[in-house]
Amino acid sequence: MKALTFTLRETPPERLDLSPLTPEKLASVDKREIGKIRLGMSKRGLTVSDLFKVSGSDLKTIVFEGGSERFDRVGTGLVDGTIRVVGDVGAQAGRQMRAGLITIEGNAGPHAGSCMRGGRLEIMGNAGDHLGGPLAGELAGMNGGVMIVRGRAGAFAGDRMRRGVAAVLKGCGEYAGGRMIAGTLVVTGGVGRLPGYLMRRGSILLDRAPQELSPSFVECGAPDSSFAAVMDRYLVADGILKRPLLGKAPGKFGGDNAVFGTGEILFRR
Amino acid sequence: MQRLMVNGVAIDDTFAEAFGMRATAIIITGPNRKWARQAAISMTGFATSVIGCGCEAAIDVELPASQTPDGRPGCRVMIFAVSTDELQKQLQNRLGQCVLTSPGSACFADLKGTADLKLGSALRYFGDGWQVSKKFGGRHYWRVPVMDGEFLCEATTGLTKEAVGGGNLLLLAESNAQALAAAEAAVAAIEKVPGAIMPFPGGVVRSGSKVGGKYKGMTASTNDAFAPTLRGVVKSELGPDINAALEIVIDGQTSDAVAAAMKAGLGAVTKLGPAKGASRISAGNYGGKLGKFHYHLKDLLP
Amino acid sequence: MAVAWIGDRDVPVAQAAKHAAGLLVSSLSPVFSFDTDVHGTRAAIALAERVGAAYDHIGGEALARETALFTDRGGMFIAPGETRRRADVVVIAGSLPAHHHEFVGKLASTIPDLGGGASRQFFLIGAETRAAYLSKVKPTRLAVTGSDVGGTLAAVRAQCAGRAVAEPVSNFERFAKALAEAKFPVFLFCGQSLDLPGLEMLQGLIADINRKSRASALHLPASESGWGSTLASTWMTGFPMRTGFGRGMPELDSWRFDVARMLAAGEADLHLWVSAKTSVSVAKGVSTIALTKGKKPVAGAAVTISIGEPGVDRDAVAWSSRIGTLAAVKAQAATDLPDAASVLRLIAEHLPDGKALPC
Amino acid sequence: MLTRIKGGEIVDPVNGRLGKGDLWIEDEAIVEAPAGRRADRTIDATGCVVMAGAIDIHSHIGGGNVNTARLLLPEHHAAHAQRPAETPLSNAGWSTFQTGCLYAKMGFTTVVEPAMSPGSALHTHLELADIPIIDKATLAILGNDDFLLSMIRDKASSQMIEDYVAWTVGSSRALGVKVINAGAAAAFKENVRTFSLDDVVPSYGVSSRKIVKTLQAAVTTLGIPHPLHVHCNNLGAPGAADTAAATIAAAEGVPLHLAHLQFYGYGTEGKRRFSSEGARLAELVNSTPEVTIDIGQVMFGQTVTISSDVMRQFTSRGTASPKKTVIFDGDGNGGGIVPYRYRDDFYGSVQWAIGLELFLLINDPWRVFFTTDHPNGAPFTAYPDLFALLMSRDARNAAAANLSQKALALSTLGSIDREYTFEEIAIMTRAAPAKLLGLKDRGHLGAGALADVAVYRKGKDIAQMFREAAFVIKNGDVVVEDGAIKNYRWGRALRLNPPPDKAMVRRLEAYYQERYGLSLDWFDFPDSAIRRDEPFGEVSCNA
Repeated sequence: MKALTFTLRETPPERLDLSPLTPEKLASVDKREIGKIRLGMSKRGLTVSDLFKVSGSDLKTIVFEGGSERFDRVGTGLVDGTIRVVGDVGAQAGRQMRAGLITIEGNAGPHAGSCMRGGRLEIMGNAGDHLGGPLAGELAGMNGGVMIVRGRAGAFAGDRMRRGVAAVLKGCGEYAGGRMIAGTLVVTGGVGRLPGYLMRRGSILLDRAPQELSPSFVECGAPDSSFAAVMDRYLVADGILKRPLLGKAPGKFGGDNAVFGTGEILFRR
Repeated sequence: MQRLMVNGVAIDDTFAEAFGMRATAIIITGPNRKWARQAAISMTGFATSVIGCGCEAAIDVELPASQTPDGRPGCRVMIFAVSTDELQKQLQNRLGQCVLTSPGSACFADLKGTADLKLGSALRYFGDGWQVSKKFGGRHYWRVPVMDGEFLCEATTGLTKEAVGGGNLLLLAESNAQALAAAEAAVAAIEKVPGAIMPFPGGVVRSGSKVGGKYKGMTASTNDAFAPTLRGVVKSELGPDINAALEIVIDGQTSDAVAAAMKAGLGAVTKLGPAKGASRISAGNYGGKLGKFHYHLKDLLP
Repeated sequence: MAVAWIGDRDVPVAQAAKHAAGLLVSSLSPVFSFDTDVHGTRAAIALAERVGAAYDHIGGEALARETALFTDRGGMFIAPGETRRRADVVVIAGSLPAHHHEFVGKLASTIPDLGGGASRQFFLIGAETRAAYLSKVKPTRLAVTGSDVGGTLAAVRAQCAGRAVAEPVSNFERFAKALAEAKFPVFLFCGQSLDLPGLEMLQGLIADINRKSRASALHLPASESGWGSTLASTWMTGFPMRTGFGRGMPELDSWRFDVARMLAAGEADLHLWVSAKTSVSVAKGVSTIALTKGKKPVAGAAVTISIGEPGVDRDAVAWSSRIGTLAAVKAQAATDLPDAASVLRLIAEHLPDGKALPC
Repeated sequence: MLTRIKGGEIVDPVNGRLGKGDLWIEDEAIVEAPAGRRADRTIDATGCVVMAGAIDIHSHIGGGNVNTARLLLPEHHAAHAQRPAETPLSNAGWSTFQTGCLYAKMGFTTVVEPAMSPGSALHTHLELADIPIIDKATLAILGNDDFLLSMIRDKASSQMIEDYVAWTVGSSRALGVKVINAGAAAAFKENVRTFSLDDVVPSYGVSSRKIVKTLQAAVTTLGIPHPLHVHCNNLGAPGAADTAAATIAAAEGVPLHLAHLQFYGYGTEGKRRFSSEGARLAELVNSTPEVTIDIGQVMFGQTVTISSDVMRQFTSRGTASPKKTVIFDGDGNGGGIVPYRYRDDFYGSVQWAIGLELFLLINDPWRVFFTTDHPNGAPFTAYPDLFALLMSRDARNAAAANLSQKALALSTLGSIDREYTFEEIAIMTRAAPAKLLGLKDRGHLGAGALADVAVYRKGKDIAQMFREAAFVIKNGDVVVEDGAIKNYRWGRALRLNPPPDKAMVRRLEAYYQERYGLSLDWFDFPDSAIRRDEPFGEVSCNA
């Protein structure tokens, strides 16, 4: 069976909510009805057939040929199968996904991987602010799974993260790992100001020493670390990084001492 | 009793009788081979027999740096006990007293089993609130701060109920020196078998036992039928040319591992031949009534 | 005097309203931004529902941060009256916009009369703070070398909890002593100079203090009209500002319905602007309906209707930081300029179903 | 317009009318069957029960703290299912607009917001004015405010205290007076963490009991129809039954209303030192005729607790679920918002059982009122299920079977057979609330009464019957038909309007100028600030 493919006709004139186009949501939709699903989020309310040419029928493999920064909520709540976007996406890609694989070949907007619980989200380009972060009112962000941004991420990467591994390969903005509850945020290429601000637990792993740290983080020595060795091997083996990240004896800042001081920023010395 | 002859070594037509056990395996690594081994040896010390030690344990194989999870030299250690609870207790105590304490050590699970035994999950409280839980790549670790950095320990390891304890070989020789040479040859061969350990000192036991004894409370007492100094006064298993007998006891992750180990031992001892080593090989059993696993020597010959 | 225009042409208000209604109906993605009183807000939100619009406060960034403190964390807050009567230690976290200086100045010239505090000490958190309006009370500055207000707040909180910091807070001993002796310390804050992490850090510090003694925070909003609109929006739709009705039901999304972003990204085709205080700059390719106080049409706007300023031209209901709640405000110099709510209702009457707004 | 509601089973205990018959309405009022006239409109009520519109005496539907709760929990509104728009803003989850629609669908036509801080009366009334269809009313909170505590401390005359209470009720447009954990909010500001009936507020030397008695006397003397509405001390604490018992005893022959008594029904027996004192409190209420109570029934699920009992809310912030709270030290009371999820575990089961014990063991339906203390025990949308529990022993037993049996063993609920009749339901939710609040124009179906009528289609499923009324009529308008809103209209806020004493106004003006640097005008507002036609309806005080 050929992948269920949505080929974008032209740049969408409004923001789209693509959350209905996941394997499990489409499983209960009659194939002839797919074209009638409303995606547009303004009054215009464009439908699938207004926007896409649909081909293929393998629900477990969904492909968007062509993307846009107006593609919001791609792969929301995915529990199985794969979704690939050949292009950019907007906000909340992979939000609350539980399993499966989402690949974004272009850039992603804010809140990519918001509250994801499992599976793998891979963004080949850049991601916006609040990578993995919760929406208004929610108390925990990324809660499991693996998220990889091969480009840059904006501010608040890993906001309120609770579990899982998020990796940003070309650096990110301020407050990386802010309000972290637990989990692991990997950043190569540098972080902006005040990483780990208000983090309760969790690990921020860096390929270099952070620049602007909150004074509530304190230096904590650099003994040999088996953890660093195991993590380095995992990151390479899982195809997240090409080279080991931390090395044999990474440096450590402990914090945020404004909270409990049980989080850490580890970095290659 | 009929005997087969292999390279001049008489093989009794008998069998080793063994029992089902609970077992687990972990990998202990250290900053170098010496300290990886030291932690493993300490952990498996005083673990010769469940009768007096609560468990039976030993290094299974040594692992080069390239084969361990953290890229440092390590040892695969196996530990056997008669119940899950006892196994957990022994694992926890030994890990806490011998591995946590050993410089630069780390500890990883190395068995996928039907149930989990706590490793780091039991020791984490040593961290007094500063311990760190990490989950990635499908595995869960605890990191406990210690004086030389952190003790990294996987949260749990697997338990197998398919393990077998009590595989054995009895090596009978004309002299003590020949018996010992045969035993060493057997141990060297069996050490190479994955999934099988020999819990006694150096892999060898000289105080083979029988069930019960004349004194109240003794669950086991000396195996008088194989004791050369009693040859004249008890119903002995020993012929006139035998002056020393040594036993190799084998615990295996599976029944196949026990058989493979015994086969390797038999091969090494028969290859050594009666002039340098054992002139006869037997095995211990209880008439087949107690243990579910029977390893007939004749089936395991090289 | 002309008060309504279609393009540059002055027309009767009803005609302008009818034209505006037509534009709203044909718009596929209308956005509203406003800076008005509670009744203007109510009418604007009711109209937004009818035409499927998204709405935001004008310059709503600081307001969004203050809102996020409430949606994401909550906290401990105190009324301004209680602050005046009880606060024996006043801590200003970050800087405060000028419209709060008078109130804080009053705090500086009075002492507590409830709770047993005998005097009032002032502290400033953040090295950048220059509080000329407090010069009389000689505030003590709490700062950390090389850190901004966010870093300083973190260090203050860590030190208060007895935990280590990389760089100590200046005058901390004095602050610790003041806190230990205080009956009721109050921290004044505003979303204009603190970002969300800073606002959360401050609330964390207050929560820590309240384990053993009392303290609270006085919210001095970046925009009083913005906070009033937030309250009205919340009771009307269940959500604060930056809510949209594009799909019929209200949806809150502080990123998606950031109206300035929507205009910049070309997501809106119509902009309804409501403010008697400031004038709109018309975005390219967006038809603009300007409800603003002026004698001339707004350049580039499709429709301009002149409205009275709440509390100046017209009686109004507005949030007041003086009392920490909504207040009825009498017009200072009443004029016959219509208020925003009346004009919005007039526009609604020209929508196809012709029904009156529920507000 | 003349309307005939035809062939329904009329339940009107006030007028002794029980049984099949017609009800006639002309314009806004109920009328005697007019001889020789034909109805302009006939509503077929065959197979239906016809009652007066229901009145909720204690439901937190609007005002500062309620709105703060909305603000704190946007993720809960977002979880509301998408619904097509029917009436303006009625699909906005937990909004003022939806509140009015949901109440109306259940046949409720008057609801009292019981905790209005007088200082934020304008905000409260603005919210209430945006609650469509139903009539509303508020109770003004007193008892933690410096002005009153100072007067009590300084032994001010009872006349002066009455003038102050009258001014507060009048300027805040309230229908009555509530006191919440009297003195505790003031004490909490001085770092006191627990507060009981005979504890004393620091700086004032005034006990909680003294505050309650002072306000009770003032309310009675002023002829405010609704007795002082008391939220007792120690809410939610194991052993609080003793506090409630002491407060009941403190009524001393003068009317007193105790709010959400369930939250005080906790004993200290059993391994967990948490048990039901429901039977004991019910007995006390039965033997104290001057006391009325409402329940504050707990139903299971997610809710948010909203209370001006700031000390109690501060104490319970550790149990918040989700873990976020707002604690507000206001002028006078302030309040606290603590989200909470009632689980069907041991504690939740005990609470559930206590509420039902109180409902079923208090004999006189004229003195026990139907509330969940919305949203504190459960949202008011749980009412239909609660009606089913009261009217059907089988429904109770079925529900109890899923709960903690250990918990239920510590209550008497299992041994109670009582089932409420329609007549008792009509008393508890219509006739008695109207009497309690002094609303002579409603709560019954006699000629001259306001045409607030609820028509329910009888069926086996009691909850369904009360969830979606067949018809609801408000002021003569059909507002609900088959559970759907048919007609949008604006109710009023019912208020008392005692004339302000001039000396008291001068005294207050001086007080606000001196202590707050503000004129008294800041704390008052003209009716026109509400921007509705006739936002208020006046209710008279007792002579």
